[in-house]
Amino acid sequence: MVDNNIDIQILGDNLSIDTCYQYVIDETCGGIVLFVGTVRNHNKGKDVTHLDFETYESMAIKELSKIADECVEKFQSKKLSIHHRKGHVGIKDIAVIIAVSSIHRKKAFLACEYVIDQLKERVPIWKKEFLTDGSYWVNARP
Amino acid sequence: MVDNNIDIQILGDNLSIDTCYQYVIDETCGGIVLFVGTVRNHNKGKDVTHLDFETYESMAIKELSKIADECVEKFQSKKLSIHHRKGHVGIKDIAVIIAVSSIHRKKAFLACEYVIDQLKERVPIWKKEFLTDGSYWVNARP
Amino acid sequence: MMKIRCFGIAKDITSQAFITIDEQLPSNVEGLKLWLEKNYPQFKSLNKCMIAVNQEYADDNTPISTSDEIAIIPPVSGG
Amino acid sequence: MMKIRCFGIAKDITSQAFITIDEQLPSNVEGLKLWLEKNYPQFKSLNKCMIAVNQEYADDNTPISTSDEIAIIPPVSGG
Repeated sequence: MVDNNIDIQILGDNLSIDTCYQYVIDETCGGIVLFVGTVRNHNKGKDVTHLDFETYESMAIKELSKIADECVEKFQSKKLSIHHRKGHVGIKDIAVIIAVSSIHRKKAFLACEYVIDQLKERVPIWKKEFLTDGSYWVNARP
Repeated sequence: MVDNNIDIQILGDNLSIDTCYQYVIDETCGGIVLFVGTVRNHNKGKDVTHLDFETYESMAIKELSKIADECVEKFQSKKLSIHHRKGHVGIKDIAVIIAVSSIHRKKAFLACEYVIDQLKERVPIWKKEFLTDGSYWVNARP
Repeated sequence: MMKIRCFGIAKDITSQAFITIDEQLPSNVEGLKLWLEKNYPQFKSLNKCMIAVNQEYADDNTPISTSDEIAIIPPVSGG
Repeated sequence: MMKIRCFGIAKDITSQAFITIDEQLPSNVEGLKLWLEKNYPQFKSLNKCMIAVNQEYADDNTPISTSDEIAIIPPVSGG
């Protein structure tokens, strides 16, 4: 979904920081903040070998669009690019990139953090962690 | 200056986001935050054609190293990469990149913002803005 | 026939990407949740699942019908 | 002879990357600031300049000598 200074994608291939950066760059902006989420090799003392992301893609894009619109409203964000991986993701691979440009840098930080916080709270994407001795859906059980 | 998980450079050529990102990536980290400062084409209603950065390079690197150390202490930052341009910088070019990796993303945001705030406050680098009708040192006069 | 999409651990529990309810259709989200817990007791051992109706989070009172796109949303974990 | 590095607008004011003080050397940062304002009155029209001694910001009481690396630091504007 690319519309109205907002670029949202859920992709099966490697994510590119440069692509997100190039999208949000704007001549009137003084500051761009990016968040890059990578796959950790450890979780709660266990070795993680890789991840698998399942997505409810149409709803995820809808929900991310709402979050982006909220940033424009709350933080006057200029442009946003949000790319999230789906499917198999290896250790050290990028799972998510969020790029935000703003006239004032403070609001770029606030918006970027808002997007990742909200994404983890409400966007229908599920992470299955594969360990050396099994796999499980993150957050699913108490 | 590259030492102890801290990479600080003042460079005469184009800065690379990927270089800073690759430096801070760490298998134990879940979050990387980057700030990218670009050159605006307008300032106070005037057209900016380009910038020139003068630096007191040895002291700037020393001061940036202190700021990075403060991040490790205050925010338990894992790795930091801070690259700043010197000399002639064109519109839309990158003036500064700050990349920080942390185990917890909240602290990566705090550290990255701390670095850019402190950099603008105390690192001996001076920006001369060239307009269509003259030039001036930013912040120099009341 | 009401069709329900299953994601993440919900798909593991039902063993299917879609389940269907063929009779005594629930009229709202609350009814659907009760139906799920009755037919798949394992849902009780999960963190709270949400229900999405037409790609929007829906509360217990939201009415549902066979023409809606309905999905079980287990606790999300993107990013 | 005391050598003072000039940056940014300080270099424009003095027209030199280095200025030197040959006699009646100031003994501390405050003395140097007074010397600068006397010899280059334009400094008075600037936002406050700092003095760095051996690449550290120095307050007015910091002693200075000919062996120190001394620099005028106009208001910074990096980033």
